[in-house]
Amino acid sequence: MSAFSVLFRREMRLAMRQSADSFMVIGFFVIAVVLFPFGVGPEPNMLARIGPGVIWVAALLAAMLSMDRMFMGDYEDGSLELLVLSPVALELVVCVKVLTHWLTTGLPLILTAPLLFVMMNVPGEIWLVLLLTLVLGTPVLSLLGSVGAALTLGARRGGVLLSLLVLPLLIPVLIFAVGAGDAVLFGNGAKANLMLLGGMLLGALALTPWVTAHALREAVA
Amino acid sequence: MLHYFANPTRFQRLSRRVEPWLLAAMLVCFGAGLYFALFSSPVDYQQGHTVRIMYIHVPAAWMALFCYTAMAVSAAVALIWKHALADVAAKATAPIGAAFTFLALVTGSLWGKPMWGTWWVWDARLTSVLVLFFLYLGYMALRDAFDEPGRGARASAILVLVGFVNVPIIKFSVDWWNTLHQPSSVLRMDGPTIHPDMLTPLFLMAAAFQFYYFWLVLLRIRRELMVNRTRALRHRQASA
Amino acid sequence: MAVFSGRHIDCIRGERQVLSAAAFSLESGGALMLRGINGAGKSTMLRLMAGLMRPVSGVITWDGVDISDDPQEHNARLAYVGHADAVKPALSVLENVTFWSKLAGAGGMDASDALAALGIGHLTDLPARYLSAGQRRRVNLTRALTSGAELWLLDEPTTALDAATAEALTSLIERHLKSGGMAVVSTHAELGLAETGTLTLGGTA
Amino acid sequence: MENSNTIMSMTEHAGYVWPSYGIAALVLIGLVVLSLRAFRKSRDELERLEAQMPGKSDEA
Repeated sequence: MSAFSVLFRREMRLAMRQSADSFMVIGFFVIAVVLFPFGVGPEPNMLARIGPGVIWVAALLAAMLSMDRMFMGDYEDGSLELLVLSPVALELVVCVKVLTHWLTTGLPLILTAPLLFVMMNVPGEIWLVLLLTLVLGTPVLSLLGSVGAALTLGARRGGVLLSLLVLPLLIPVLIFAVGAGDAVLFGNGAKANLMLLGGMLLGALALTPWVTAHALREAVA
Repeated sequence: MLHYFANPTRFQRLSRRVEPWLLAAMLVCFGAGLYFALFSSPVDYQQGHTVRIMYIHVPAAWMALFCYTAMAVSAAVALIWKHALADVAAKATAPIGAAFTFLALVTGSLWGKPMWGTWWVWDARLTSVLVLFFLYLGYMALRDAFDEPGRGARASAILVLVGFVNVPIIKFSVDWWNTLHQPSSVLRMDGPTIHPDMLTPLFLMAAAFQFYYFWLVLLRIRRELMVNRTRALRHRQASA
Repeated sequence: MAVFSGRHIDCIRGERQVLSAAAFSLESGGALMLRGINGAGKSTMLRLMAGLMRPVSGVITWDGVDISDDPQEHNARLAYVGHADAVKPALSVLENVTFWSKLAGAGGMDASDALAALGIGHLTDLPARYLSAGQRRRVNLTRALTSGAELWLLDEPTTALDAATAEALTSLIERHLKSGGMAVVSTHAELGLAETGTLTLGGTA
Repeated sequence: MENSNTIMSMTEHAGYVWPSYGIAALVLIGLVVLSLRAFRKSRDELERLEAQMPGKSDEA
């Protein structure tokens, strides 16, 4: 069996047996979005206007919630040292971790999003584009989050610090993702925005596993 | 060469000798710069007196980028060659860079209000500089978050290098996107487009900020070296 | 015949000089006991040997090649058992063990046999959250048996083990040595291994 | 130099220019003061320690 599938099965098995974590992320996502109609008033046009942005910001924060646990369990029980010492490339371990994080966080967020589109009165013609931005954008969250999670291992108040470090770096993703919806509404088409998001995903995919692996080696040294 | 100055005692001696000169140069540049900036420079036909804000804003923005680049280079040297002095230099630079970034943002805002009619716009330049400010803060917070200083140093060095992608974005944001912020008018291929009388105070202030940085960073590095030395002595005390 | 050795090893940990000018040499079939008081640098030495940390100065070599030249290759020949047991409470005992043996590429003892050899063969299907400290320790030690690694690095392996299991461990280490393996063991207790070298640390602490 | 060019005749935007220079002065001087204070504190602590541990201070 290849190293990838060995790692992937273990991660998924662990995630499945602690699936409450995944539901908590979704719960947070829904509640955070639902607060807005109370905060800014239930006027449908207003909600439609702010809906995409609110949903994206809530998705960002929800993804952040589970981020610090990406390596924390393995760090605390000593598994991380052994993963670093295994004959498998650490970059591959990181990729598997990011993939499972996305499958247990990003994917459920995408699946829940349409429900929130309805509740926030998001116009039907931008549903597809917004879902596409989530498909392209949430993996970037997991990838950049992995860097932050690895850097803050063993830090005091690591979870808060992680958000402080990673959220500013995610601003471009947010800008272009929400901009895609607006572009469609203004009749410009979202192609440019989606291309930029795709570029960010490819760039993050190429660089972050390497940086994260380096940070993990430092964390156990 | 690098290793020659890496010796803390030698570095202390050298920087003590250089510091008064830097301080003097800084004060002279500030004096002349402020005179030109406030009294002896022409009023811009479009901006009126607000052009005087530029003599702080532009050099501060340059310094914000300069400090970050210096930090990134130091961090890379510290990571690759395990160079202790480079690491200390990165640490000493961070608050100065953060201060310049803060100044660039605040003075930009004070200029924007009368000129654009708003304190803040969410365009590419302003946003990316704001991210730069957060990166400085994040660096300092991460560096401080570990009980073992070496671990904080290495983790934050990696963060600085990751955040370096932001620097070209800031530099080219005004050329890549159409925004309210005006394109660069001093550092361009075909020569500056602003009035020469305005260049004098601009460059004097930039030089003053540069000397300010070098003077202060040497002082801060010397302080960090003393802190390291103190810690080493404390460890020796504990194990004696 | 492989040779694992280190020369002039200095190591600073958390700004404290833990090791200075330490040296060792080990050949196939040999074992090395690390001794010294708490804080003398036994764990640090093992982490250096594993390649988790790099010495400030000095080199650690395998057959004359610096282990940091090709960490992946070094990882493939070593099994490290540290202080933390790396046991996932949500997985069963067998799942815990097989994950690491598959990741190591196997070649060692069968997972069930290894668990039986350490006296916890009856616990294979038990979720690891029900294990006692001693049992978790044994699960951790199983990883060395199943890895098929040439070099065992064991950090206080007898902690939380009863006398009988410690004896079983000793004979397992002896079997590993007879088949041409090497072992470096840090310990306070006497393991009763025949013909071992000893490295006493703690000159500088 | 004609008078209209100098800062003294600045009326319309004085409320933006002066605060810019004021804040700049505050931040830059403030950072120097903080740095100097930290410097002195560290220096005093180190000197006290080195006085306590004589003979070991020549080692860098």
